[in-house]
Amino acid sequence: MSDSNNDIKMVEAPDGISGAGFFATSFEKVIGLARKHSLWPLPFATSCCGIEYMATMGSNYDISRFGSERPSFSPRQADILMVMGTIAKKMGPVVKQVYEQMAEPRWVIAVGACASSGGIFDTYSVLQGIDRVVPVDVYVPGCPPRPEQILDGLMRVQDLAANESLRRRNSPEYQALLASYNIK
Amino acid sequence: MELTNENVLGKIIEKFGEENVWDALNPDGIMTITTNRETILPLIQYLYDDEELQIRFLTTMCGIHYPDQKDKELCTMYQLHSFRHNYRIRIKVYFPIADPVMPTLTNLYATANWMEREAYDFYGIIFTGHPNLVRILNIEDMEYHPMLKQYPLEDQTREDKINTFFGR
Amino acid sequence: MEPLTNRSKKLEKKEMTFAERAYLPAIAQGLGITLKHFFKKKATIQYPEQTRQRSDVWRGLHVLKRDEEGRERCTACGLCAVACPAEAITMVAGERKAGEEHLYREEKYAVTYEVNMLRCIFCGLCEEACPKAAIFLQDDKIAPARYERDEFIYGKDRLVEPLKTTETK
Amino acid sequence: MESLFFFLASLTLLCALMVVISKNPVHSVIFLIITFFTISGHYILLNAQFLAAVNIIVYAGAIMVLFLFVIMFLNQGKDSSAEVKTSTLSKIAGAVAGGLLFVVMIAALKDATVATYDPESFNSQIGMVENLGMVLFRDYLLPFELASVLFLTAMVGAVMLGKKETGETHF
Amino acid sequence: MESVDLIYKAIYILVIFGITLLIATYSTYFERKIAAFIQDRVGPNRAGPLGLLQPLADAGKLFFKEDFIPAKSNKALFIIGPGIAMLVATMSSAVIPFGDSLIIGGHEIFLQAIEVNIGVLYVFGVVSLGVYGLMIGGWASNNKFSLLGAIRAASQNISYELAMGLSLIAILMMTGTLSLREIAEQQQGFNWNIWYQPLGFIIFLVCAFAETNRTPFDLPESEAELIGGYHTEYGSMKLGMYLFAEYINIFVASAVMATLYFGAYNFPFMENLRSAISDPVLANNVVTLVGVGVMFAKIFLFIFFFMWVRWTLPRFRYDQLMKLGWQILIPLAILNIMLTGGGILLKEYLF
Amino acid sequence: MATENKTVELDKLEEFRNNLDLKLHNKEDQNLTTLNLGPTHPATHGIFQNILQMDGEKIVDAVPTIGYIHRAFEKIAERRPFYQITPLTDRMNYCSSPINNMGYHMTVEKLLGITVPKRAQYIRVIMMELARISDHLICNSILGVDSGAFTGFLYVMQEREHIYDIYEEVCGARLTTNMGRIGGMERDLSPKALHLIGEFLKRFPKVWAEFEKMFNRNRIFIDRTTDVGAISAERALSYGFTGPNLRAAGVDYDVRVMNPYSSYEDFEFEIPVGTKGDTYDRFMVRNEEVWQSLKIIEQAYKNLPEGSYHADAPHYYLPPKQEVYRSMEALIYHFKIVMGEIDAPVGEVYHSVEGGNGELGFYLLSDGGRTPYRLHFRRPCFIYYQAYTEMIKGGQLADAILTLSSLNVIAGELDA
Repeated sequence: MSDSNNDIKMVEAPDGISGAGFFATSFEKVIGLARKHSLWPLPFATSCCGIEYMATMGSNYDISRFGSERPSFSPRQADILMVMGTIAKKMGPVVKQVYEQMAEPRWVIAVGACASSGGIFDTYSVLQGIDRVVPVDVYVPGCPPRPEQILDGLMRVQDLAANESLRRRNSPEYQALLASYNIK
Repeated sequence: MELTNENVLGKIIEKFGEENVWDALNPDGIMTITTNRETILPLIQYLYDDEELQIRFLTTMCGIHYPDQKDKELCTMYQLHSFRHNYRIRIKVYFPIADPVMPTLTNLYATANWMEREAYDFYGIIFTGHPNLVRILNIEDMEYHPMLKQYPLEDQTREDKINTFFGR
Repeated sequence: MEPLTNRSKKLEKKEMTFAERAYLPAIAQGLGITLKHFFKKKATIQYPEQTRQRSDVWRGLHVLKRDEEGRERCTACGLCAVACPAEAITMVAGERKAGEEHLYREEKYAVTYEVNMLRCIFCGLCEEACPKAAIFLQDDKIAPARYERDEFIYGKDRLVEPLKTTETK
Repeated sequence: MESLFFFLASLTLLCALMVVISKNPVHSVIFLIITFFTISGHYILLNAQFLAAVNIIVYAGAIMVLFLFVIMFLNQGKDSSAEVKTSTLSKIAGAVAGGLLFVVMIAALKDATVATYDPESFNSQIGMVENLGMVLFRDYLLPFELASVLFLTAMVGAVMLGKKETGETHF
Repeated sequence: MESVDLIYKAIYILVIFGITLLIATYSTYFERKIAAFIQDRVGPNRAGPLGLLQPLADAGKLFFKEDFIPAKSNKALFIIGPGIAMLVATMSSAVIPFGDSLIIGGHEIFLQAIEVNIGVLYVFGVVSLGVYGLMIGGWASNNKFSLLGAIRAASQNISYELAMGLSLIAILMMTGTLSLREIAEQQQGFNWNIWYQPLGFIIFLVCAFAETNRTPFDLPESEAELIGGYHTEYGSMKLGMYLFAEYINIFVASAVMATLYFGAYNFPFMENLRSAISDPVLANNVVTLVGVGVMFAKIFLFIFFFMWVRWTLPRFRYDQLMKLGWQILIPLAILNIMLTGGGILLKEYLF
Repeated sequence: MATENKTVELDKLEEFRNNLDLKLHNKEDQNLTTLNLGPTHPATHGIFQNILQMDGEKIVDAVPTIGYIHRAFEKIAERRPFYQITPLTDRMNYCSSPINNMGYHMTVEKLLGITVPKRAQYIRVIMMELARISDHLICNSILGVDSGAFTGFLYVMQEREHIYDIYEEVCGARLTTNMGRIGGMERDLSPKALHLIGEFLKRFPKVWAEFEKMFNRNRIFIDRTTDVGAISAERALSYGFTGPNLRAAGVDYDVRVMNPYSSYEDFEFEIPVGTKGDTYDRFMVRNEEVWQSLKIIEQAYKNLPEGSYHADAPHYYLPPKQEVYRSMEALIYHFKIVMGEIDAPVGEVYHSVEGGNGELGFYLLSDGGRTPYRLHFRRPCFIYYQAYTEMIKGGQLADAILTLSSLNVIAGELDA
């Protein structure tokens, strides 16, 4: 759904009353399901957590079971930005740029203590959590998290994706969220 | 020749004189000598060239900050290694923070390039003759040299910690 | 350079034989290996339906232990907070009042005890520092992923071990 | 059939014109490719399927790829949107040259007659590979072989030119 | 041509088109499954039973992903690129004989969308156009990685087309025809061309890998070097079309290889089967249908081989790839032509 | 001082990046293109940027930028008691954290004058060699991934999981192990851990042989790596190379042999050396080192001495928990150690271990306080990564990527 119908203000019909509404909701559900099972990650691995992501990709955990084994190093093709590892202040703008380059719908997982909050690196050079530069949907604690936890995080995003309304990305709340991060 | 601290020190003093090399210590089995800015380059060059010593590997190099030592606030430490004799030596140079200038080693050791940039980045030590003395790890327009003791470690924007509690 | 030690072992490099130059044997061998794996038993553990065995000393989610009588062990000495390299633990100590002996084992107890799970690096130093065997990193639980930052401040409500049912009656 | 021919012919002319007109060299190449396609269409209309296929394989499939390749290579560092400045004089010169060419073509074609085909002697298989082969290797064997020698020479020349660069070649 | 035939043909074309798309879609699934199995994993298994809905989920997601056109790109060409790739890929399956003729109600229907007597050339020509999709897309993205990918794609395809064409010539010399149907018919029973042209087949196989940009020749999109190569800037369904085109190309390449070298729809003892059934119409239809099955089995085997190789081998470097193409494969192909020519002459001389 | 406002700072950063781009664009030659390899390029496993100037596919020049995950280890170390620095060392070379942990512990032990019992030393050797294996596993299999063969990587990753199982049994974590304590190990090897090590020794050789079969004699791979990113022994020494990268160039320098620590003198092993210092040599040296490490583990495992797993150093090594609950003296020591109140002696120490990537040195300067006065890490990655520019010049883009992965640059260690 591109931004073609951005300007048109639509009044949402109550779901399930009219046929179209019913159609729209079930359609939304189908697309949600599709998205849920096809979340292509952009592994933004900077340090230790990246190594655990390798383990998640590996045979023992196998992220492909969730349909997410195609790592898209190009942000255009990715659905989730998995920020794994310390993000130094020098790196902050890069994260933001990558996020900006991603196409909607996009989700962000902050994997590990460093990406979520800076972890033990409460220092002058480390960004204290990537939620200072991009909006984060799911936080995964751990330093580094076990692959199980990374998969947990992925499943949380799956839940988000499955239940997300198709219009959410055009909603004023979402625009406001992006604006608060200075993302056009 | 088996290298021992004594005969290496003897050779060095013979070459450079007592006035340029002093404070020979042995804190951990590695001889530590102190020298001055003028002697450091010739000294390292001599250690490299001398056929007996063959100290030809720069193991590491770093800056140290002593805020309380008047006119000797900054120090650079060079640690060299002779693979042939498996002999290590540590050389220190102290100088005032008001005049943080050191000669560069890059002409002798290629590896000194980044080490010196790191020392510059952390302590603001200026290595004259360095081909590209810019910050290496931090952002280029950072306004201070973070490893100097007076600057805080913590990120000043962090909000979720109560500093007073067990504050370090 | 002549060898520095007598232990060096020069890796000899064989020239490629004609067969090797023709690519095919190595390719066939590689294909053989991969095909062998095609029919091998799969190594995957299908999390979340199956979970992998963790060792008994695994450093997972924290828990504040109670003693045999169901009293909290923590005495709010603060060692864990000091030992924490990530500065993730915050606690406020309080005096035990009369009549609370069945709740707290020591005379001092932690009024609030918070672990910031996003900061925590699960290094286990707090567990090691605790002189009262109060805080433990469990091996059977791991910190789950969540949506909001606030949900990661684990207060006492989530840290303290629930009372065993046999003791509540 | 006739309408198809006119459609193809006009498309050919239009695309050929666009090749000359477009500012972006990549667009030119793409229009040229379309031109080749329409010409292949003409071949098919003439029942020369082999020629059509070869035209596509050789020209559209190989030569134009090379063209595009070279243009992309040359273009990469630079801003492609930069306008090419042409002086008035060169415009006039171009118009004159083009006009002359046009005149020559009219002069050449004005007496040409459109050949009609004779259903009696028409052979629908004339454009097929077998017939083409027969013609090439029987009637025109010498020219064919000479042409191949020419190609060989050209190839050797190209290799020599490529080798001239000192050091290893790459891209 | 009668109208009934036309209708049958139309239905057939639709069916083939559908099958092509279906196979391409499920190729993605099988690729993931095969990769997983080779790597001791289980692969996608959460979207539907055994993960069978995985390709649909991917398609659904790609369709509803934001359609992104980079600001600095050449908009028109950026859109045309994947279109060409897809169009060309689907076009090429038109001349493949998937089976012999079926006789339905007295009409004999050949299981081939269009019969042209230059079928081989048609396939060859169409395949040679496939590179435009990649080139135009890569160029229009205005991204250096894409451009490098496009350039690599172009030079690789041109180089390997030559060797491919030369290896084809040997088989054309043998069969004496350009029609795929005739080539297929000549390989009656177990009389497959592979027994006469093993070298040619290997050359053709290598070139097919190169033409479809599969490992070890996946330089145009090599992930480790060029991120995604020509499709770095593509997202949503336009990316989907590129991926799709790649899988269709694999399908077509497999089909062509099966037709040229592995006897197409022919299978051993087909005459025995034909004579075992008394009713000639029924016999013909049964043999044809079995033949179709055999053809698809061969195609699937080749597709599996493509994937198997992809998950086994490292890729070439650019100059090595060129070297392999120009200095090894082309001379080999020429040698093969000479050998074939010699063989044909010898055969004529002896018999 | 650090700026207070985060947005201002980030804006500044963006400006910085733009400036960087500008600088490069100015450098742009007519026929050269600049290509930005990193900081998020898939082949830069970790974060560092290389701006390449390319002539077609050939690399003419490269400008490396590092510091994208600079975390100020050395500064943190000045503010933390000795025992809290171990978690930092975990995160330096995260592919082989136990080596870092134990290297640091040995440094502090040297400063404090603690002798560690033989058993603890042998356990350390086992752990360090396991770590080396896992480090080399990642490096060599990633080299495979970057050359396009993904499968070998996943085969050996399964084996790495088994190494992680052993870690888990020994210390309770998989990657950032925080293994061992100043004065020995945290706990003795449990029977299960010993069993796992035995299993590993039995199973791993087969897996590794299979991996070698897939790559070592495969012409595609040999062609891709031979003469790629070669560096001569002299240049390598001048650039401060150590470890496998130096050994690939033909210098048999190994800290384990030159300055044995933790009882390495007890073990029989060889130092594999290459000849040309190219990518293939580095690959082969690492391959062979894995075999040597296996040999060492086997010896240590067979001859594991009885005894205590930690030194008898009540001032520095935490007393057993049971005693803390019971005895007052132990409790006092416990408090003092945890609070970091036990002052270290004044002095300076340099200790180095053979890390996954070379000589991993710790220069520790103590002024007698509760924290190190200065702790400098000699990070092999940082030291040799600067040679990368020289190594890739004149090669192709694909070569640059393979060279990078064969150098095994670990961003955490690079930037510290």
